[in-house]
Amino acid sequence: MINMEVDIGGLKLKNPIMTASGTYGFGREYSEYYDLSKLGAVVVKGLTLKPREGNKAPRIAETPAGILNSVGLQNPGIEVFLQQELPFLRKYNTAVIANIAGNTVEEYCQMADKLGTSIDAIELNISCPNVKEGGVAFGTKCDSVYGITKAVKQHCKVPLIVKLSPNVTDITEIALAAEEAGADCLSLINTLLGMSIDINTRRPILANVVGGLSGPAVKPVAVRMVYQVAKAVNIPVIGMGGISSWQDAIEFMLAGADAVAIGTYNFVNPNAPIEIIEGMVQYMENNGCKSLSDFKGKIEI
Amino acid sequence: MINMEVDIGGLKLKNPIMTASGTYGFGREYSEYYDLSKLGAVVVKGLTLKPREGNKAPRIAETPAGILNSVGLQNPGIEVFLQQELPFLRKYNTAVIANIAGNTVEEYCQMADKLGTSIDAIELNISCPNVKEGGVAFGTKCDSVYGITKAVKQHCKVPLIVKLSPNVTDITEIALAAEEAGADCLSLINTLLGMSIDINTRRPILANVVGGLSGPAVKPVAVRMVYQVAKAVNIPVIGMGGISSWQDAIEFMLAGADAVAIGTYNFVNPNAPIEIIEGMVQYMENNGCKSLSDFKGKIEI
Amino acid sequence: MRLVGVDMKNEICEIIHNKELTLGVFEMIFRSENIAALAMPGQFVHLRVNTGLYPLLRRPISIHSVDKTKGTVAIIYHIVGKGTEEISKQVTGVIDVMGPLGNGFPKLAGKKCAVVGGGIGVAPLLELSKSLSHCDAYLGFRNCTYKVEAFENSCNKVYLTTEDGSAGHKGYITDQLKKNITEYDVVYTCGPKIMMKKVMEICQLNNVECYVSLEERMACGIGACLVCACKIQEENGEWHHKKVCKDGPVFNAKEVLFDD
Amino acid sequence: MRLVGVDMKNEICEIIHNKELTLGVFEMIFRSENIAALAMPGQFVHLRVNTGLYPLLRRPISIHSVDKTKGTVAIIYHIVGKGTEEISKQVTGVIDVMGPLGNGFPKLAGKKCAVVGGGIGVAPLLELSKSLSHCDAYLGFRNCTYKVEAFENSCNKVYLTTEDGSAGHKGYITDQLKKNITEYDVVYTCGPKIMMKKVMEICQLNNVECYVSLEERMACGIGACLVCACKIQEENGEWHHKKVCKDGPVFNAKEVLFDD
Ligand SMILES: Cc1cc2nc3c(=O)[nH]c(=O)nc-3n(C[C@H](O)[C@H](O)[C@H](O)COP(=O)(O)OP(=O)(O)OC[C@H]3O[C@@H](n4cnc5c(N)ncnc54)[C@H](O)[C@@H]3O)c2cc1C
Ligand SMILES: Cc1cc2nc3c(=O)[nH]c(=O)nc-3n(C[C@H](O)[C@H](O)[C@H](O)COP(=O)(O)OP(=O)(O)OC[C@H]3O[C@@H](n4cnc5c(N)ncnc54)[C@H](O)[C@@H]3O)c2cc1C
Ligand SMILES: Cc1cc2nc3c(=O)[nH]c(=O)nc-3n(C[C@H](O)[C@H](O)[C@H](O)COP(=O)(O)O)c2cc1C
Ligand SMILES: Cc1cc2nc3c(=O)[nH]c(=O)nc-3n(C[C@H](O)[C@H](O)[C@H](O)COP(=O)(O)O)c2cc1C
Ligand code: FES
Ligand code: FES
Repeated sequence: MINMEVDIGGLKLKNPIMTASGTYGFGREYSEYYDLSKLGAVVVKGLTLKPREGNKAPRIAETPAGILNSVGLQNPGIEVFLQQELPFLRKYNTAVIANIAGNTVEEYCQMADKLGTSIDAIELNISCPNVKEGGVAFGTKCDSVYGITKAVKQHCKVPLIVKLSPNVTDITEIALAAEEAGADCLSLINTLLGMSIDINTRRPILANVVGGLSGPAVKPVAVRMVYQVAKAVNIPVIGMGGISSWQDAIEFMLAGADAVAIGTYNFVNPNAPIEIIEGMVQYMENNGCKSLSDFKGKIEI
Repeated sequence: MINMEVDIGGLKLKNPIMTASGTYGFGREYSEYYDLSKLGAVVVKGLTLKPREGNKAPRIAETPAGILNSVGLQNPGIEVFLQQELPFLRKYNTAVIANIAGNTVEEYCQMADKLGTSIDAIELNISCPNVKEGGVAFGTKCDSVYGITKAVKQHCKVPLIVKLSPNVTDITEIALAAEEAGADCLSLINTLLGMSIDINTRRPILANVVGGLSGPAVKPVAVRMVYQVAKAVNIPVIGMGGISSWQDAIEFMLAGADAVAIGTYNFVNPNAPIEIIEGMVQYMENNGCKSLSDFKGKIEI
Repeated sequence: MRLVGVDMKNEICEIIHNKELTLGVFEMIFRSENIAALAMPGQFVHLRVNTGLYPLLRRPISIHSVDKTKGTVAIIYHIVGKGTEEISKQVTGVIDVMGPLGNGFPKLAGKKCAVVGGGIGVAPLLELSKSLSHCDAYLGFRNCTYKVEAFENSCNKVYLTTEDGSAGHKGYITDQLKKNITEYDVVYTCGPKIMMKKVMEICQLNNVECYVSLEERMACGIGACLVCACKIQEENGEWHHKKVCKDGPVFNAKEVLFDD
Repeated sequence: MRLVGVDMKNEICEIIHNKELTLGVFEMIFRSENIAALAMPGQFVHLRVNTGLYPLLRRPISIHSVDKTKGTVAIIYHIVGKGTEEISKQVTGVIDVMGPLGNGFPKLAGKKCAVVGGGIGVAPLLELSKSLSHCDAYLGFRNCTYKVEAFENSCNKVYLTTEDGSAGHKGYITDQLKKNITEYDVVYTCGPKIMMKKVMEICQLNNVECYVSLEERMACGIGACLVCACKIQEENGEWHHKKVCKDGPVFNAKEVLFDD
């Protein structure tokens, strides 16, 4: 029997496949494609204290093997999430993780309070490149990462996942700061800051000028960072960035990820998470793996 | 008449198309494909004081729309370059730029001394991710960038180009440090640190474990950084990272680059630099541009 | 526990034909009983371009017409870039299709209607015009025209304009609409933004109900990623970003706020 | 001023045929008068995979045989991943080819020679065997065999082994070579690293000259990028990294240092 269970900092998932924040709304749309109960976890769209309209369109540009987005945290606010979206997700037998973003440390703490134990874990988004205040600024300096993690941890009644920005000189330094401040788990990578220009109009394609790069193009950067971080810390790591197949998922887990999230590729193949779960089961069977620990972090150097 | 001349910090090029260091050897190989005199400049493989054998093979991995390399500065050393390679390049009517890398600030200065005025410019490689000592470490902190630039500048008898690493939190900070220390020009981006794992062997594909990501995949990151840096500094900027067509070259120049370099794409299309020059001439004709300044930096926000 | 029907999927559909109608404009017919059975005029399909990772994203294309008995779907598309160019090269084999997606045009019983299409914007209007009891068509093209005959079969009257005068009246289709606007209760429009703005203006001035089909760059196509934002005004005057893919692509003109 | 002849280019070559020889092994013939005229046994071509950006790099494939009068070139390749799979799908049209590249096998006049090929490694040896006055062939396969007849036509004697015994002797080709090694002055080999190591060992023990064709992952294929490093020992015992693409792919076995 194959056991795909994994513990990500106190939260047990039935399997290590999650969906990445912002690529999966609140699950409703993909629930029409497959049973969400098959997923290890759903990470919902980044939430803010108040509703946000996000940035102007166009919010998306295509780049070689990737996309740039500048949604800018459009969301209905945490209250609406709790009242109108969470109950829907709760009908499924899957973990629900709230991704939260604030303008100030206090806002993050308030959101943690409001979420209480109604969700299964909180993912701290301190790395969104698409908002002016807060966002990425929080995530790129060790002391601010330490500060915000420590503060939110005190308000957080469920496992706290800190999501790391790849737009930093030394990702391990940031990871260690988050761990030291009490993070139960780390997730990475958020998007790389990028830009694309339409040479005919001579304007940036994104109305917001810059945006976050995701998709297969970023995978080698993500795998490297997951490898570095998993070696450096003693808490679980959720890997993401360009995963499009079960082979990619295995690659991240060999690099040291305990679980993985599928983001951009949902747009290409709405069934991607399910096909990746199935492929991973097959891989485990073919390789005589009984549990994830039989290959997790088992890269041979 | 179209004038494609450009001045990159005191060095005048007949056109803004150069070849990126490490992708073009010392020009011999591509000289069999076209007349090197057509190029604005040739930037030679990274040189070190002593000959270097570089890293073990495999030194290359393919990733979505990109490649990872870990050549590790294999080169015959600066003496052999001056004696055996430079004379060959000097037969062509194109600027020759020496890319240099050292283990210590002193080594960089010694190399600048040895090069003297025999080359047209020096490109300071303080951002190579493939060597243990020096390399990327020099390039990721403002004070060390400032220090090394300042020191080498005193030994440098030709324009000094500082090549920036993209593996940093804030590229403008580094760019400003280089400018303040006396750099005549900046070039960016070098490769992004990445990694790729063979899930069958469970080993990294590169013998060196990690390598530098280049090619179309990195273009949006490169365009963003060129845009940020060109806005921040008052010295010329050479843009590179994923250029595969004249459209890409124009995109970098709209973002603010004064000149551009072609790297990885030489491997795919050995005539890429020539086709890009031709495409750019055509673009300028079609758009009534008389000189590069008619579109350089002319992105409309 | 599963409370929502899991019935949507992306289908791998056989391509029946894929041919150039006129310079750069193609018609593709593919087999999908599911889409043919469910599609409403104004909905779209989301097509995967089969060349791998670039372009990565699917391409949204309106459903032009369906043949429920044969179980086939027709689309018309214009080659404007990499994605549509690649799609035009797939003359045989299969194509990966999500759909039908979005909300179609509301059909208002017993009203006098006009459909106003500009260029490729005529595509979603044909099936609509067939389903309306009283409908005129206003078709505006730059130079090449296509599908005019099909509208002639399904509409009372067809007004045709080309910018160069090579067919129909020379000029803009909105000038034709303006002349006759008082004859209609409802106008449905799809085409370039500038044309739709004009149509909306004409309808507003004459108190004619108007529905527009918006376009925006998309990723998921189903409402999950929020990249396809458009500004929609509520009754109370406030605006919100809505999703072209899921809340639209068809909106009541009086709600739509165009930037610039 | 231009001192070096600018005569190399990548050519867009017409594909004449591209067919499966046996499970997963294909033969492609394309037209290139230039390559057919210049190619030496052991050289390779560098093929662009025409699906865009992934895989991005060209693929090095040995020249199997050329027909100088027809101006055509044949290659044999094994599908091992994305690149070779895509190449196998291009049954008509054109392919972008650089070549001939690298240094071929040195032909030593009047010597008694053997070519030793393992699997797809037989590809570059056929043309070589044709050009040698006295040559035996040792061909080792896992199970499927191919091109054996062609070697029978060009060689004195052909030794054949398969690992499963389905054709020729059961076992490894190196065991056959070992028995007869003293008959030869020169051995040329291409195949899996483990086989070539064994061949090198046998030759060394018996003081037989040996040339090996190395494989390494490549980017430029012409000597500019330095990714295709192999360890080559100099006369003085020092080793240096040389380029498989430009300094090789054929090296004298006594210079080659294999890691691990
Ligand atoms: C609901 C809807 C229905 C549509 N119906 C049709 C139709 O029936 N026939 C038709 O020819 N076209 C239709 N379009 C437009 C069509 O989707 C684009 O022309 C197409 O995506 C362009 O892709 P490309 O790769 O060829 O162009 P590129 O310019 O290479 O595309 C670059 C990016 O821009 C996006 N994009 C470019 N133009 C548009 C556009 N006008 N609208 C939305 N995204 C765009 C692409 O999806 C892609 O992400 C429709 C668009 C929408 C949103
Ligand atoms: C000089 C030379 C001559 C060759 N001649 C032939 C031949 O005649 N027939 C034949 O079938 N194969 C030959 N090969 C091997 C062939 O190049 C690889 O099998 C092919 O590149 C694999 O590409 P892929 O995309 O199918 O595999 P993938 O595994 O997807 O390739 C991934 C990467 O690894 C590289 N790679 C994988 N295997 C090899 C290998 N064995 N050698 C070098 N690079 C590799 C690829 O080029 C690519 O960069 C030769 C290699 C060299 C260096
Ligand atoms: C359209 C879009 C919206 C996103 N929104 C969020 C968000 O709200 N919060 C967040 O933490 N990450 C967000 N992300 C980042 C993803 O969760 C993920 O970290 C990133 O896309 C890398 O994974 P991928 O390459 O699989 O997409 C978003 C990504 C995309 C493409
Ligand atoms: C094989 C290879 C070797 C390289 N060697 C060097 C080097 O020696 N010195 C250097 O400054 N940059 C080196 N680079 C980086 C390139 O000069 C360039 O900055 C980078 O590849 C981005 O451009 P591209 O995407 O067009 O390749 C190397 C890149 C590649 C692919
Ligand atoms: S395209 Fe994803 S929400 Fe509309
Ligand atoms: S492949 Fe570039 S040097 Fe050999």
